[in-house]
Amino acid sequence: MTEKQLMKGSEAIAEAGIRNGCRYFFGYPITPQNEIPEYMAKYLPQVGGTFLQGESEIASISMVLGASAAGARVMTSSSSPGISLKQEGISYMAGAELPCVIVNMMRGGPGLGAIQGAQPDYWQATRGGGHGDYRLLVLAPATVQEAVDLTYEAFDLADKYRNPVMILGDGVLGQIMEPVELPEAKENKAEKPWAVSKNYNRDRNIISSSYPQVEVLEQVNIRLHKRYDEIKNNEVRWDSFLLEDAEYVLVAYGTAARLAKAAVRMARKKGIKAGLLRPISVWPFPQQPFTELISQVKFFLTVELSTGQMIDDVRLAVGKARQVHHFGRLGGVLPLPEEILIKLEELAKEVG
Amino acid sequence: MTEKQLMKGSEAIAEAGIRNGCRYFFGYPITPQNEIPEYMAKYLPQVGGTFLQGESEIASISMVLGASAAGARVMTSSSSPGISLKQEGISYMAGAELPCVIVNMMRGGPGLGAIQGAQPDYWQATRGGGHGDYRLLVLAPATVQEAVDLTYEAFDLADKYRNPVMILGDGVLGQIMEPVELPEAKENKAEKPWAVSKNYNRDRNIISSSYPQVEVLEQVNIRLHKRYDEIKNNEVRWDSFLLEDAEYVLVAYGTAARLAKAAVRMARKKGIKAGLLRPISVWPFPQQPFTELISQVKFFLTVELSTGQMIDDVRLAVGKARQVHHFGRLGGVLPLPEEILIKLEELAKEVG
Amino acid sequence: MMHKLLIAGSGGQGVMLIGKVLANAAMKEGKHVVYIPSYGSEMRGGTANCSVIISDEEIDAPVIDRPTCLIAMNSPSYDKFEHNVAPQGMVIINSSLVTRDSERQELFVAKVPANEMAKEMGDERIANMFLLGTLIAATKCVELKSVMDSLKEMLSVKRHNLLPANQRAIEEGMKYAK
Amino acid sequence: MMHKLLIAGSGGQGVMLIGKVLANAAMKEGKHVVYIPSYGSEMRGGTANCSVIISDEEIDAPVIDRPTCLIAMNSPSYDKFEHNVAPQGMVIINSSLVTRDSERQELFVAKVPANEMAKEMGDERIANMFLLGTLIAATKCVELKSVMDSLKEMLSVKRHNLLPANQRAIEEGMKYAK
Amino acid sequence: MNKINAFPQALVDVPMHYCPGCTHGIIHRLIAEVIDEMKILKETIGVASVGCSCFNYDYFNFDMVATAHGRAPATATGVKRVHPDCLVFTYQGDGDLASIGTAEIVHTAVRGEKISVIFVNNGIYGMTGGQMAPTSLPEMKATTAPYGRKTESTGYPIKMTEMLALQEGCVYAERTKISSVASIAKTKKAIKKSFELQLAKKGFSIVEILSTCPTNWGLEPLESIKWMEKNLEGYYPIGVIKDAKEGE
Amino acid sequence: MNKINAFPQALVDVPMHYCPGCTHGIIHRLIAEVIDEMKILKETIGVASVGCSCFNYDYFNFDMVATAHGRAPATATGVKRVHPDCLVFTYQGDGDLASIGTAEIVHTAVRGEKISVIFVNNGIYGMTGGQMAPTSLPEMKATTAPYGRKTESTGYPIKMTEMLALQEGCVYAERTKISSVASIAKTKKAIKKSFELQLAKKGFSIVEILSTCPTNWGLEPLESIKWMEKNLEGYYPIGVIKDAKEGE
Amino acid sequence: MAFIKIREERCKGCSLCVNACPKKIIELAPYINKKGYNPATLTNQEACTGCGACYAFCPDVCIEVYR
Amino acid sequence: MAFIKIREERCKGCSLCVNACPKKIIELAPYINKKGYNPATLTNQEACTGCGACYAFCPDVCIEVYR
Ligand SMILES: Cc1ncc(C[n+]2csc(CCOP(=O)(O)OP(=O)(O)O)c2C)c(N)n1
Ligand SMILES: Cc1ncc(C[n+]2csc(CCOP(=O)(O)OP(=O)(O)O)c2C)c(N)n1
Ligand code: SF4
Ligand code: SF4
Ligand code: SF4
Ligand code: SF4
Ligand code: SF4
Ligand code: SF4
Ligand SMILES: [Mg+2]
Ligand SMILES: [Mg+2]
Repeated sequence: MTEKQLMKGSEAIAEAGIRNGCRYFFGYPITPQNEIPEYMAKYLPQVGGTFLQGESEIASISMVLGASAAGARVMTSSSSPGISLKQEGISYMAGAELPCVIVNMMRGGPGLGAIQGAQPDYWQATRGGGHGDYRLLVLAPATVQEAVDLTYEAFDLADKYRNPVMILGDGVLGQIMEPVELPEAKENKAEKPWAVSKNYNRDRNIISSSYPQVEVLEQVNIRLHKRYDEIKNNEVRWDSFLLEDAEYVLVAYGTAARLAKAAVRMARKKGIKAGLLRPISVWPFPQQPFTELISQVKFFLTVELSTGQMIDDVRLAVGKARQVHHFGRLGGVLPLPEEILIKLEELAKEVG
Repeated sequence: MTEKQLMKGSEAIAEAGIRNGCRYFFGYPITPQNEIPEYMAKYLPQVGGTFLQGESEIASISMVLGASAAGARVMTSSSSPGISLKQEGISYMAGAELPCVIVNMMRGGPGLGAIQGAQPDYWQATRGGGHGDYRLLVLAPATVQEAVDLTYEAFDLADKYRNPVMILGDGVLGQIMEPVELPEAKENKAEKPWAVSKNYNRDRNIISSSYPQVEVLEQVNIRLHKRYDEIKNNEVRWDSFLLEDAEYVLVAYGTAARLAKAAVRMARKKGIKAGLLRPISVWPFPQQPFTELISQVKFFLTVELSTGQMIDDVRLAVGKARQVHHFGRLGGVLPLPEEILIKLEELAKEVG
Repeated sequence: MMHKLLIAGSGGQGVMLIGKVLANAAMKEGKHVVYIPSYGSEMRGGTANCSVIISDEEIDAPVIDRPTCLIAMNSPSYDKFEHNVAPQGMVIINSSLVTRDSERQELFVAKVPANEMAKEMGDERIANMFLLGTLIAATKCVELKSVMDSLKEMLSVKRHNLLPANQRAIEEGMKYAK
Repeated sequence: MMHKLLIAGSGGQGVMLIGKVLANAAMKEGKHVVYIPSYGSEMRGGTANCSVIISDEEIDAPVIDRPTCLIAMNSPSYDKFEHNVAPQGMVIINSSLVTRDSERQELFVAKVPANEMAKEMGDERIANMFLLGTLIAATKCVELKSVMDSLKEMLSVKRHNLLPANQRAIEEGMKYAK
Repeated sequence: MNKINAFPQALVDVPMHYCPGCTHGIIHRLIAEVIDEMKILKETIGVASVGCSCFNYDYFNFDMVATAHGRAPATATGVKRVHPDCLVFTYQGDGDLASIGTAEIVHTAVRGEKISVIFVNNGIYGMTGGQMAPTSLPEMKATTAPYGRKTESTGYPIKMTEMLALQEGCVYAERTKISSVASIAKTKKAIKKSFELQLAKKGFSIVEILSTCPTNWGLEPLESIKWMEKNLEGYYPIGVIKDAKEGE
Repeated sequence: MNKINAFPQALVDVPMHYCPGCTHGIIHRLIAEVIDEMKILKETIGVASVGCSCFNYDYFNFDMVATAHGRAPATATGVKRVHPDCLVFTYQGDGDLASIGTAEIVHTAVRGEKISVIFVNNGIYGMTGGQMAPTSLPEMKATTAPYGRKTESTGYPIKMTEMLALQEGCVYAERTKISSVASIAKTKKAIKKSFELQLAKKGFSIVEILSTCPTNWGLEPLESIKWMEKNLEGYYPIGVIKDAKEGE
Repeated sequence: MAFIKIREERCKGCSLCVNACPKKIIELAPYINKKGYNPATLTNQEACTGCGACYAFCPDVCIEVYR
Repeated sequence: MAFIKIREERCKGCSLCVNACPKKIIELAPYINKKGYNPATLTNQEACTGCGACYAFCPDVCIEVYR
């Protein structure tokens, strides 16, 4: 066991990237995630890497596209408005089958909104904010330690599936400090025979998302969707808390899940059989645990820092077999565990 | 009854806008919707309006934001990649409660993809491709006549709800010509006391989506979502074809619905009791007709020019009471009605 | 009856005009009609085509799989589309540019030396009108009068002097429909 | 036991440092800990605050509603946060800058003339250390030794010469915890 | 005994959120004074950008539109095309105008859009906490240039106003600074000239104002002004860069 | 009897999709010839942009990356930073480079990114069917300027290469044309010079090539070349705009 | 005879007026205002010329000049 | 003695070579190639100087020059 370190979520994410061979970072400042580029600016040069502040989010994602096409492990990060700007580029990378890691530290919206942590971009992340029916692998850490572990892994996953992977956090995760154990530092040795480079011993490589012949494009779409199915089979992750005998299941990811977990503990103290199902991969969404729970559960309650987006996925998993309720605070306001408990108690009273 | 005219979908949309008082258009060329800006460039000056080609999609949506804030009826249009670029601006307009009409003539993706008509941006349109938990009112015409009628109405709806309205078409709708009856030309007389202008007789107006105090932003979010609920109550539109006794219900919107309708006719000729439910407003999605149908129906089959996005909405409406199947062709390939019929027959055989 | 017409040729041959004139004529007759252009990178290759569906009933699918009638204005488009034509369908060939015979016995084939006839009439650009004439006579999808009305509408007023020549070309073309 | 600490003051007063030193110390003791800074436009107004949660058990919610202990380094932050403190909670006041009395009778209040004491020790910038001392003595959330180890880690080596003064300040501050 | 400097009518009497000694506040006041003097309070529409000044709609006492980062010139274009008789100006920082908003400002100048641009150049991203701007000086430290700006990999500071002045649509471009009573007066004159040219429908104009960011430069307000004159001004010389051709 | 002009190794022997007589094809061949002559086929990475040339990765016989409209310079930056020893160039049209991609090209030049930019200026959007470009000439008709480009509302044609040459990071900028055997040879020389400067690690360089679009100009290929010389060149004079300081 | 009034509640104690005054008659007060800043004060009304330099320099529009 | 070969299947009949040839010995053929274009042909091999102007101008790289 390595020693623990107290780290800010954003910095821990940056360090995890570096430790798994990320050597290129292109990004543009935006609160609440500036510590990621700032950390990269400081530490990438020390490992022979390159930090470059793009002139915009669009330039940054386009640089990421170039570096990824060139075979590098590369990362970018931003927060809500900046992630919106990257949507075209993300779609291009998905279409060109290029790996990269994208961090969204969500904040209150829409528009300029506010800079405090919130979760209003779930759909954008999981449903493709960009055009063209692609998917991202989206991982939603709840603690700084998990942010480290998932970011570290994200680089391997991106390379494995040749697809962008998104780390979906929020301003809270980005700003808090917690003790973390850092994983071993590795050099990236991934072979990328498809990448552009000097090409003395192979045929030329072309990286493109352009397929003017619709029949060809259809085949590309089918290939991509087969890969997405593979991801669905292999990469579903979730965490559970006191689900064994739970009659009321709270569903929440990221920061909201921490608040919900506290509420579950409080409920248990009061003798209410609550539990928490926490999706870690929000795409692919963990469907199966819901199916298993339905018979024992009276209702589901999603806790989101939005008006309800993940609730769609829960409903898709549960169908109409059980009610799925929603509780959320908006715009950067964090609900207190007490508030969540009150909502839970109210709902529990209704079902009797 | 006015006389019919043969019009291209894109041009008909432009003309419908002009006839309902649209006097400003800002856009950037992209196939397959160039006829919209081109039509506007030609005809707006003739009614004292302004056409301006922005230097990009981002500049264009930002100009739209300005003109809308200034009280004008204003429109922009693009196709998939260009719509991705507008996402930040769209989120800003939703946040600043600004009306406008945005046309997306979808094409094959992801990335540069291909320019033929497809429907891979349903989620982007209905779930907010941009950040921040807003909604667009999204109307999906299937014929040129409907494109005219919905675009005409879209301007009134945008003003009524102070929210952007999207016309979700595809390359096929944009390029085909059909006879249309054009609605009466009106000047826009909508009062916009909130707009910026000379302000001799009122307090200053501020148009912004920035709410640094999270408590205030939460209230804004709540206000917006009340409005979205109002839209859900008032603006759900759908069309049905042979549903009365249908045992197999195809669900499709836009161009796909036309193909599905042909398949339904063919099925009926063979004695298969098929019907079509065609969402016209895809947000808000028509939930209620599904509830009413469930008991009579053996299964639902969505036909989409994507790997399946609207199918989520159908499943959300239907729950697990009935199977919801998907059929789609991708990347700009159009399925033939015959293919749809074959799929339907296969599925029907399975349920016996 | 549903007419599914495919008109194909190269960029400058007036393919799109035939389609639009037909569609407009059909509309004038109160028929249901959809005009479907091809677009995009295809256009640049030098081939162009468009489809028109004319029907007494509502037209659902704006797509043609197997045209009931093909006009092939040049060889590449004939090669490309001949095999798509519906069984027992019709092919109207610009025999000035297409020399080979049909590979499908069951098709109704009309060979119209459109370019030569047009040249004779002094304006090679109206070759397309001969083929249009053959098509309306062979399919009866629309009347000559509606075509002429349609054409008149679609040509700018200063080109109305060309109408008589066009009409003559169409009428000549009609004769080729056996 | 869960310590929910809120440290508030103005930008330059070393508020964040107190929080980080505490959090780091707690980690060294194997405790669970979360450090939560405030950020954004608030910072610009001249007030700054951060929270630290220290617990023997896993910490779920990274948010403090009612701090069990507040350090108020100046008047505006005292005014802003006094009412949030948990019932029977603790308030440690920098009495060099905060003069008014507490409006809540049941709170445990320690008044530490931190700026004056710091000035006396020759470096006004270590006023925060006195208050930190009072806090650890009053709450026992972490040991002095861990705090010193933590501080040593967080100061760059070339500033280690300041450690003795810091230690003295902390120890002085501890005396104010009744 | 008269009050000779009244609180400008074109400012709302609320406290501003800027850091102590930040020259944004002075520039706000100058704009307000010019609007007062020109008596166009009811005919002015400002466009706020994203940067420390993004809440300036709370301070300016006239109609305001706030838009996305970098896009103010495009939004101002939309506003101006609808209200050609209003005075429309943008207020933009160097991150906003010279980085993310490069395309928008260039093309607005190219079009000769009849707006005024107040460009506040402090060589850094103030609002987000001191990141490098394209206007940051060589070797200047910033949170994203912790070892100082390296010209080999990030190039030299960009001269936006010079670039914009190249465009025929740009009728007037001047660079001023906030460092003395005289330079403050000069800045005010430049703003006024730009507004007058706009109302005379001459075209696009820009006033670049060398400003400070005491907080992120890590300097006291007064030192900041000195640093600005010594360093920023050295690279960005003040003066008229393009003058109006005739009249005015 | 020798074949003196072989089909360049750096081109793939497949038909190109360009319209008859479109000068894009000539420019492709020149790039290929230079790469052949410099013997860097295996060390070259091209970045395709979006415009009529967006499928040029099918024609160039070396590694290629295709990116989003306007973003080629940023993508090339990403590629070059990973492979600093490769020759990296972008191939961009005027819509791509001078309109949507303005910010990217400007900042790539500012950074002095060691890439070469081949900028094909035909004063129009070819691929999308003849819309107005920022480089379209006053009164020139385009599908989005059906009454001709009006300078009052859309300004004057933008001079990108001049703007880029202003940046210190830009070491060489030249405008050439495709209109005669001599001008074709000159263009080739300019491309070669740009490539050589890049490999010598001097910095950013751009070769703007006045080109044609017979299809959307509605002219025969030969007439197009004449029109280009008479009109486009009148506004965009050819010649070296910024020369490399030393060496080369 | 001239003087200035300083609206202390707006003042952020930045000292720009202190430096600007040619007569050096502005100082920061020893006490702090509601926002926590030491506000500027006029130390010698007699010497004020009403030149307005302090007003011109004040980023927070705290100063009114009377002449 | 020089001559050129024209790869007709690549030719789009744009005439640029026709115009470029100082000897005016290239013409478009009366027939069309597979793509539907009238390809360029050399009319008078004798006169060819192998100057390469035609090659230089051909956008479709159809021409091989022998000398
Ligand atoms: C799309 C987007 N990207 C990034 C940001 C974050 N952001 C806010 S202000 C700013 C830069 C501010 O710098 P500048 O324009 O120089 O203004 P200053 O604060 O220095 O006055 C940035 C990057 C944002 N709000 N939106
Ligand atoms: C984001 C985006 N916007 C618009 C387009 C459509 N588009 C394709 S090429 C092009 C312009 C091409 O013009 P230019 O760059 O001058 O190249 P040319 O075709 O003239 O060689 C446009 C606008 C696109 N593909 N992507
Ligand atoms: S951060 Fe800098 S620019 Fe922003 S208000 Fe503070 S001093 Fe001014
Ligand atoms: S459209 Fe114009 S630029 Fe494009 S290939 Fe054709 S002639 Fe060339
Ligand atoms: S008006 Fe002039 S003399 Fe009077 S206090 Fe202000 S600066 Fe000093
Ligand atoms: S300049 Fe204004 S804010 Fe600064 S100290 Fe003087 S009065 Fe106060
Ligand atoms: S090589 Fe010269 S002379 Fe020979 S055909 Fe070509 S252009 Fe004419
Ligand atoms: S230049 Fe080339 S393509 Fe054009 S006619 Fe001559 S050989 Fe054919
Ligand atoms: Mg700045
Ligand atoms: Mg072009």
